[in-house]
Amino acid sequence: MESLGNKLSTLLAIAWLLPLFGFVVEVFAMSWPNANRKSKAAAYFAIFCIGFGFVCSSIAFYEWGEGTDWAAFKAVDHGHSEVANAAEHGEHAATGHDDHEHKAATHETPKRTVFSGTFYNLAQFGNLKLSLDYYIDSLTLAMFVMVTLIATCIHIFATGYMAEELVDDYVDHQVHTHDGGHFHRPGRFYKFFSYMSLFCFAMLGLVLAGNIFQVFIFWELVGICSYLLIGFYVERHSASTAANKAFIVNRVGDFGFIIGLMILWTSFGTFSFDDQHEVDGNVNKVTAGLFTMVRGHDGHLDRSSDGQTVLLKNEQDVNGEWHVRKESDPGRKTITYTLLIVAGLGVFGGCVGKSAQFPLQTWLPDAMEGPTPVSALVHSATMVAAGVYLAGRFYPMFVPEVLLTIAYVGCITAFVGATIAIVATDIKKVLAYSTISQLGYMMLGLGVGGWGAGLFHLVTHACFKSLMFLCSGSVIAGCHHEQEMTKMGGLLRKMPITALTMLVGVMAIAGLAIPGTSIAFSGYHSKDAILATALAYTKLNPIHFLLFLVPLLTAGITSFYMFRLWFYTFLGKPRDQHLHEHVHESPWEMTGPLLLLAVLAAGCAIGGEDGKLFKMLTFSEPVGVGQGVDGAAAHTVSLPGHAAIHASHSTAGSAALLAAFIGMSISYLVYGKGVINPADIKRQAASVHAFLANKWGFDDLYDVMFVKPAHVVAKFAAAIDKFVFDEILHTFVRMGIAVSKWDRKFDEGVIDGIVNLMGNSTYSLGISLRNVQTGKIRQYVTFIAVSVVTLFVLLFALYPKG
Amino acid sequence: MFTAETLTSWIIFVPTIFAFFLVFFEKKAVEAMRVFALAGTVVTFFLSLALIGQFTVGDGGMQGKISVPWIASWNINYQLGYDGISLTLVVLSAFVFLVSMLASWGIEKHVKGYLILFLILETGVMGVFFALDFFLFYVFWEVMLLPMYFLIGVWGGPRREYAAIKFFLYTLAGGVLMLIALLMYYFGSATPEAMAITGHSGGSFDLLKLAEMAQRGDIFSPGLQVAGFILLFIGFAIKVPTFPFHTWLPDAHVEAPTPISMILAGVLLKLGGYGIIRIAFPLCPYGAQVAAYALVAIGVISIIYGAFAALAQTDFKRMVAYSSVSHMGYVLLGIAVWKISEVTGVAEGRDYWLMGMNGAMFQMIAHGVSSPGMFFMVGVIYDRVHHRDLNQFGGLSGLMPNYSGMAAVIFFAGLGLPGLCGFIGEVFVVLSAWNYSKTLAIVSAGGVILTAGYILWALQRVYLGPAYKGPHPEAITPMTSREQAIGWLLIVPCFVLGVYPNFVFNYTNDSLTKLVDTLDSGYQNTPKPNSVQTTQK
Amino acid sequence: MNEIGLLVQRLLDETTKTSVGLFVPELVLSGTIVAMLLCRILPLLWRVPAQWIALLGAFTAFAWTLCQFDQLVGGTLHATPIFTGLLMFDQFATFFRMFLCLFLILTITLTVLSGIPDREDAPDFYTLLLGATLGMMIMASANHLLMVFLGVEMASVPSYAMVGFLKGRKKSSEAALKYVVYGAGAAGVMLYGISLLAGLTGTGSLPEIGHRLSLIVSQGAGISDPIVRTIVLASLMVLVGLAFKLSVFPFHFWCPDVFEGAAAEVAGFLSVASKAGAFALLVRFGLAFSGGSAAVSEIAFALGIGIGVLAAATATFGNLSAYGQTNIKRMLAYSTIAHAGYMLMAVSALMVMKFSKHGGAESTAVTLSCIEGLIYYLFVYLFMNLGAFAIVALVRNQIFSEEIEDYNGLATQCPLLCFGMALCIFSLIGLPPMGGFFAKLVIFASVFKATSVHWAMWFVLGAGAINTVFGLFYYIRILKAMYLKPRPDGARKVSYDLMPVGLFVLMICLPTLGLGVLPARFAETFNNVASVLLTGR
Amino acid sequence: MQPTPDKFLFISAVLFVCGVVCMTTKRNGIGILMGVELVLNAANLNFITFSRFTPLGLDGQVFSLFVIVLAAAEAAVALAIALNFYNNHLTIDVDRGDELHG
Repeated sequence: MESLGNKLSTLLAIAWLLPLFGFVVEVFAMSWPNANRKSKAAAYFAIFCIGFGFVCSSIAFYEWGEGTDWAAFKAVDHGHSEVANAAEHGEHAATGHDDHEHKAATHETPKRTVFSGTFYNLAQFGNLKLSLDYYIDSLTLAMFVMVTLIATCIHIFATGYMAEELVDDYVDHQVHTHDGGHFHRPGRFYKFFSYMSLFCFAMLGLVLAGNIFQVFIFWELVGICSYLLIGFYVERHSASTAANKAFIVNRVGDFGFIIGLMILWTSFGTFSFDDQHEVDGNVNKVTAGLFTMVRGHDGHLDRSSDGQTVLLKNEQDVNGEWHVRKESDPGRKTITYTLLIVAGLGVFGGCVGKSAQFPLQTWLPDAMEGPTPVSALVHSATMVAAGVYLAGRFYPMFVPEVLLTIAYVGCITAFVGATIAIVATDIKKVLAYSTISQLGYMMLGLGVGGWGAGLFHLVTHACFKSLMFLCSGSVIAGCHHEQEMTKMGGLLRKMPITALTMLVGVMAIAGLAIPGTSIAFSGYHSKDAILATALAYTKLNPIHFLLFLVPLLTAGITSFYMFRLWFYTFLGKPRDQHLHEHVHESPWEMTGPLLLLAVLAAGCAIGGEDGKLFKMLTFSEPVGVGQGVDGAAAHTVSLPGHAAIHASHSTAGSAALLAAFIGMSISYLVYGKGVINPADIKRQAASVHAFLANKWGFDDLYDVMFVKPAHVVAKFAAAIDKFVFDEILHTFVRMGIAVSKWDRKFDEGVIDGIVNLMGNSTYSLGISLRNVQTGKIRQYVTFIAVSVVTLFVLLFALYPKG
Repeated sequence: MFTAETLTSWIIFVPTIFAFFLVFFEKKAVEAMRVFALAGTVVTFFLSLALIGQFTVGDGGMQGKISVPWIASWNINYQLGYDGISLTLVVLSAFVFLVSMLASWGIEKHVKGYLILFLILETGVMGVFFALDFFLFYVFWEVMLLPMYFLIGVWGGPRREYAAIKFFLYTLAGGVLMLIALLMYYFGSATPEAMAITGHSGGSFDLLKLAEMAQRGDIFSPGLQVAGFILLFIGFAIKVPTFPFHTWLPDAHVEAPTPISMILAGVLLKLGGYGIIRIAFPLCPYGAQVAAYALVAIGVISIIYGAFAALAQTDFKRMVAYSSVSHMGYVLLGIAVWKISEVTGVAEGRDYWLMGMNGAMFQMIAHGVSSPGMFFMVGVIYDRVHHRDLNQFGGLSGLMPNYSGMAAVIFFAGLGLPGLCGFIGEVFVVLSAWNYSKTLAIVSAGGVILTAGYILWALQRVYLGPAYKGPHPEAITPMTSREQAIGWLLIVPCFVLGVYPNFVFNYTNDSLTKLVDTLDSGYQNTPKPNSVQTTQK
Repeated sequence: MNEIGLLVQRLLDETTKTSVGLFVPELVLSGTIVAMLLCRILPLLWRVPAQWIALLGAFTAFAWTLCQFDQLVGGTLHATPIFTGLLMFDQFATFFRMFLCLFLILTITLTVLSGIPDREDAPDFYTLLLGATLGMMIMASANHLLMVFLGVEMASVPSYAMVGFLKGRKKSSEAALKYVVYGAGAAGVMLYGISLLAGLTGTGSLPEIGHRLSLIVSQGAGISDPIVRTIVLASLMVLVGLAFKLSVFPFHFWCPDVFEGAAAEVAGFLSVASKAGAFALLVRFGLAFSGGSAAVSEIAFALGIGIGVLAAATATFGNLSAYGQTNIKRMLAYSTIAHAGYMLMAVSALMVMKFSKHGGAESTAVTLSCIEGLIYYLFVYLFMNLGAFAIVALVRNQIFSEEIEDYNGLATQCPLLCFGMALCIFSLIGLPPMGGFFAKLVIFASVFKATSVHWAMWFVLGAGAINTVFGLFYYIRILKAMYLKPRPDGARKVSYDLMPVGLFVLMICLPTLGLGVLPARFAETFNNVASVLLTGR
Repeated sequence: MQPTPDKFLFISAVLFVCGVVCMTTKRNGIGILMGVELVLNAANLNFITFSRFTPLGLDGQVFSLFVIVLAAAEAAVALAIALNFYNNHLTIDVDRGDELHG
């Protein structure tokens, strides 16, 4: 039992580090002078790494279940069990890799379900400690299994998709050299898989992270992997630009993240989620983690009488309960409520960047420049969901005001993304906007208090969106890298497996279900959970009614554009006959993963909120979420508890289903049946279309608002150096010339030697001093007499008096 | 023979000994001379490693102290010693010199003179790091100036004269200010109270004793401390360099030959930071505390200003040079986040300050690895195509894949990517800043966006894209094995430091903890001018 | 009659038993002069080269002074006035005599190597050279106003002739004429001042002036008293004569013209030797005011401040005027003006500290360090300035030019000469570890100490510091020309014999380094000299 | 009439000023040297005066003797230099010596 934590951490660490190992091996193999570019060894090795990671994760999951007697699935009242869990956070300790663990004196039962500990210390300054930790709960495990599984599928898919790189001379048809030909380069199969491995490592590290700083570390690493993978076709200017954009926009979000980190670090003195255990001699020292300090055991926020200050619980009594220290205690810690909001918003800022939320969503569509498996893995299933994951992980630190912001940001994102997806014609762009929109959903779910709902949607979305991306990849590969849907059509017969699996994905994201039964696609369950929470939320806070209506509308739109995509691509007549003739179904290594993912997309959420997945996730729900928050007392928004959400289920579910069916029907009428010509609509609403096709003008706006000014400021800064600091002296030289009227030619060599302001002014002075040296001996002699008299007079004028 | 006490002197003078023997080499024996000089740097490097072996971790004080009277009438001693702060920088310097020596194979002009000056420069640098006597420190400080002038001026680029003189002038001006401060402290320590500490009459140049006096607080008046700090700070800030004393740097960097740029960036800039930590702060705690806000602001301005300036450059090397200004801004920021309680004068959030100090130290080390790397990478391509116009590159990743990969890693280290060395320093410093000033902390955090901007943009223009656009495309050949070796030598520490920062903190933390506590008590012990007034009333 | 007889007897005793014995070095030089003139007359001795005779004489004189100095330090000999108090035989004087003899040897060696006087003129030239040295030695030991004038004239008159020694040159004759006219004018003014001073005090003996003055001034005579005014005026006029020799602003006008016109060897001799003598004299004259009443001290104090201001002006003027020069001798002339300024600062600090109202044990220590600094500076200056002029002379023999631009790229052809020049220039700039730095440090330190007495000394110190930077600009131009510029095509080849010439250059230039690295022994000796002069111990 | 020192001193001062003015205004080299002689003799007059009226005594007269000797020596050298100048410039107008300046 005591070693369970170690066992889990070891297993997950293996799963986490294997891809890194893979990366290193592949990089060296790639740099080897005689590397065989036609070998698929790299792919197999990468698959082995991540596949083995999946095995480890699964074993870990199983061990965890066994170790906790499968409590997650048995639990009925989440809120209640959570209290018990939280109490046990304190007991587990594993410092470093040693197997040393500490028996808690009191609680032997119920069994522990959350395990945290430290891999190793990065640095320690006085009482401040920064380390690489792990934090393992059901969410971590679920994410691990999900990420490794999907990544394995995508790796396998990619061996087929990237096979064209298995050549010594790859012709990139999208890049033209200046002599008009196509660009030739060696294939980069190795490179692709090494980057993918690196990404898996970073992503798993992010999930495993036991403190927010560590999250930030891997946050950046996934960012750079994303950069590398988006810019995989480095020759394409659009690709490298998109990669830069992705990274820099993410950095804007990270700017907020860092501010959040600074506040947390300064106010709390720790980054750790969980309490930290330290063995100092025989004394077992426990320091409170972030969550404990803010929420304590019951999820309650302690605020000072005027409500301006949040009191932090960092004193542990003999029972292991955490309390606020007394006012006289020098160790008492507080943080102003405003600062806590700012910290929350800052961290959320990071999530906005990473998860492509409004207003930083613009990078994600551009990121589709990367190879399709990348889009599937990085830009739909895992990395972009990391923002949501973090928001979920960091949930206890968010006060209702922050949650409200999250909800609105998610709401706007969901709507904006969906609307743009309507007019997009590039198959991957549609999916990209759909991803943005769905991520908005998740954020919304978290924001309105549906912790489980948001993360539920994260997992289901990962399954069906990666499926759809892979399908689109299959289509693209089949169509010889044609991505415009306007040139496709009627592919159903040519690529049946792709088409059908895609249909599963489309139905899943649209959230279809058979009314009245429990048979439903995964998307239905998760979306229903979000909408139910939103409904419950608007019931409590009627002023925020948009938070329910907009997502509902968006659900309809989602259904519409997803079916549009499917109809456009797979039904109807081929629009480009030449293309159509060359289309072929993809090989087994591509279709295999499709089938597997299709099963997951359809069924991963079986049972909905009573299903195993949801239970598993909500098992880790932060303390107090289940009860909801009554905001009236604190003059803030209220959050619905489980009971309230449950009450809204049937209403929200039916509404969502209705919206989905409406969307699907319209789509069928317009694109499937062709009752209405979409071109007509486009003409009718030309301005709206232009607006949407222009992505709401965000790119142009940012260009004007930030990019151009930044360059102007940069030029300005450079110009200051060139024209102020250095040029001051040249001005002085010119002045010196004018003043001294020295008509002698200035010696170039001399001017060179005199480089700064002082130099130049003194120089001109020196030059004019030469005037004094006239060379006339009579004047010199006169100077003797004059000087004596002058000195005499001066000496007396300044003679020290007294 | 090699005890901790003598090792310091060996490390200082081994390069000079090698330089001396170089004089007797045949002028034609270029290769032999290079190998011999390389051997000199290698020996120095291993000696510095041996010094690590002698170091007692956990002792924050000076170790391996040696003191031999030099000019007795002035109480000047040949006094050396090292603690964690100097040790790490010495190892870094020895390493950078070694790598730069390897990178010096391309120097064809007057090889003998170059190598001799190069080794003398190393002596000067090591001397500065070990010197515990202010006078000795100053001597070594200026000794570095002479070889550097020639190294830039003789072996530099087209505008080398201008750059060399600018460098000389700035540094000398800083040196003169330092000299005045040196005299102020020498005579300031000639009081009877100070005699209890020095144990002799007359002033003292002993840095440790001067720091002890400053800690006592009643020997150096607040006025002296403020004036002294300003003089010392400007002297060191020129070397760091911080805004607005930085304009010598882009010129010097751009015109210097590649190995010298590497040394400039990797070692010489660190001397400024080291001077602030070793001298400016300990000798004038009061002055430092009074000026803290200005220092932090200057640090932040340097970060932002350097990043903006880098963004606008079209010369590859100049861009890297400005990135140094930006990166070194973090150093100043980290050192200066000394917040005090207005009431008691006690440091508030001392641990955050300690963290800032450590972060600054780490940033120096990290920058000492990454920045030479960047300059080296610029040098590699410059050696081939003989231009540095960012807009005339492109497509190098296809033409020189290994080189591009290495360059990418080094530049990412500069960008502050986790897992690489640049990250730890920057983030630690920034995290420590909030405790001092919220506004400035936020501004400094903004640096991350700009840094990403200029580095990625440069990478895109140089390495990415379909084809090389500039002149001499035929000259683009893969890296030679020597260049690859240098590349690896620089990349490996980037990773090691990035993953295991305790490599540095193990050594610096104790010393910095001691320093922070010393400064803290020094400030508290110094009678404040306004409090004096109130007691008089 | 008997009384007179006794008096004569005592006089003879004193002269023969004491004075002549201590005056041997001067007598040796006189004898050498006679010997050289005899060589001219006697056809038999025509074959004997004059330079060897001169060298022999100089060596003998040097050895003798060295022995005297050693005995003085060792306590076998004691300081005593000689020739009825006309001259002073003490450590201070003996040191300067030794210094001058050493310098004489080096100058003669230089002229032998560069061959400036041809065989025909050699005896004349060395006669003048030895004569001038004799005058300077008398200046150094002068203890009476008569000797002051005599020494100055004896040093000057041969110098006039030496400047005009290049007979066929227009510039040379012009320079000589200017020198003689200016010198004669200055000497006239000085003599007039001496006459007034001697008349008013009723004595010519320097040590008595202070007492006599206080007798006149102490009777409540204030500033408006005509006698006080006359005394100040007279002192000023005496100082004018010295200022002329020191080329202090505004009495420096002769200096650049004369140096440019004269041969480099002569210029080198004038720049060092006559300055050394004049400074010795200035110190003696300044100390003549001591022992008087407070009012006299006040006058001396004011003079000290005045000298300080003049020193600052001189240093600034010299450095700034050097900027635009193209002739290296002329530039070095301005450089000597600037250095006179630095050294004058030491005298100023000496006067200020010596005659301040708040004197004490500490101020004595400072006055010691003033004189120590002055002597040290002169000692270093001997080597660095002679080195620079010697190299100018040696290079002139090869390229027949003294224009800086003709030095372009010289380093490639004669590395040793350029290395020597670089050492001298670094020392002249005052960079550690060169001797020039330590000398400057000692002087600045004493000026710094004097700032506590009068605020004007801050100004002097500031001027000193900033001039160190100013000086860099033009010195570096020489280095730049030699090292950084390419040797133009078709420029004259430079070749020289390594053995005598190279050795000589190293012999002059390496001490500039040695004096910076190991100053302790010298500093102690000089301190000892100073303490005997000031305290009699 | 009892001679008083101030009259002598006055005459000497006049001589001195004349000498200085002569030095500064004469273009002829020989003329300048004559000015120098005036200055030196003004000083001599002072010495003699002080020797007569103050405790300086005989010292003053010795002073003047030395000065006369030195003046002669100086004049000899100066004349030689003037001659040299004439040889090179074919004039002894000191204003023609204008090669060295700046």
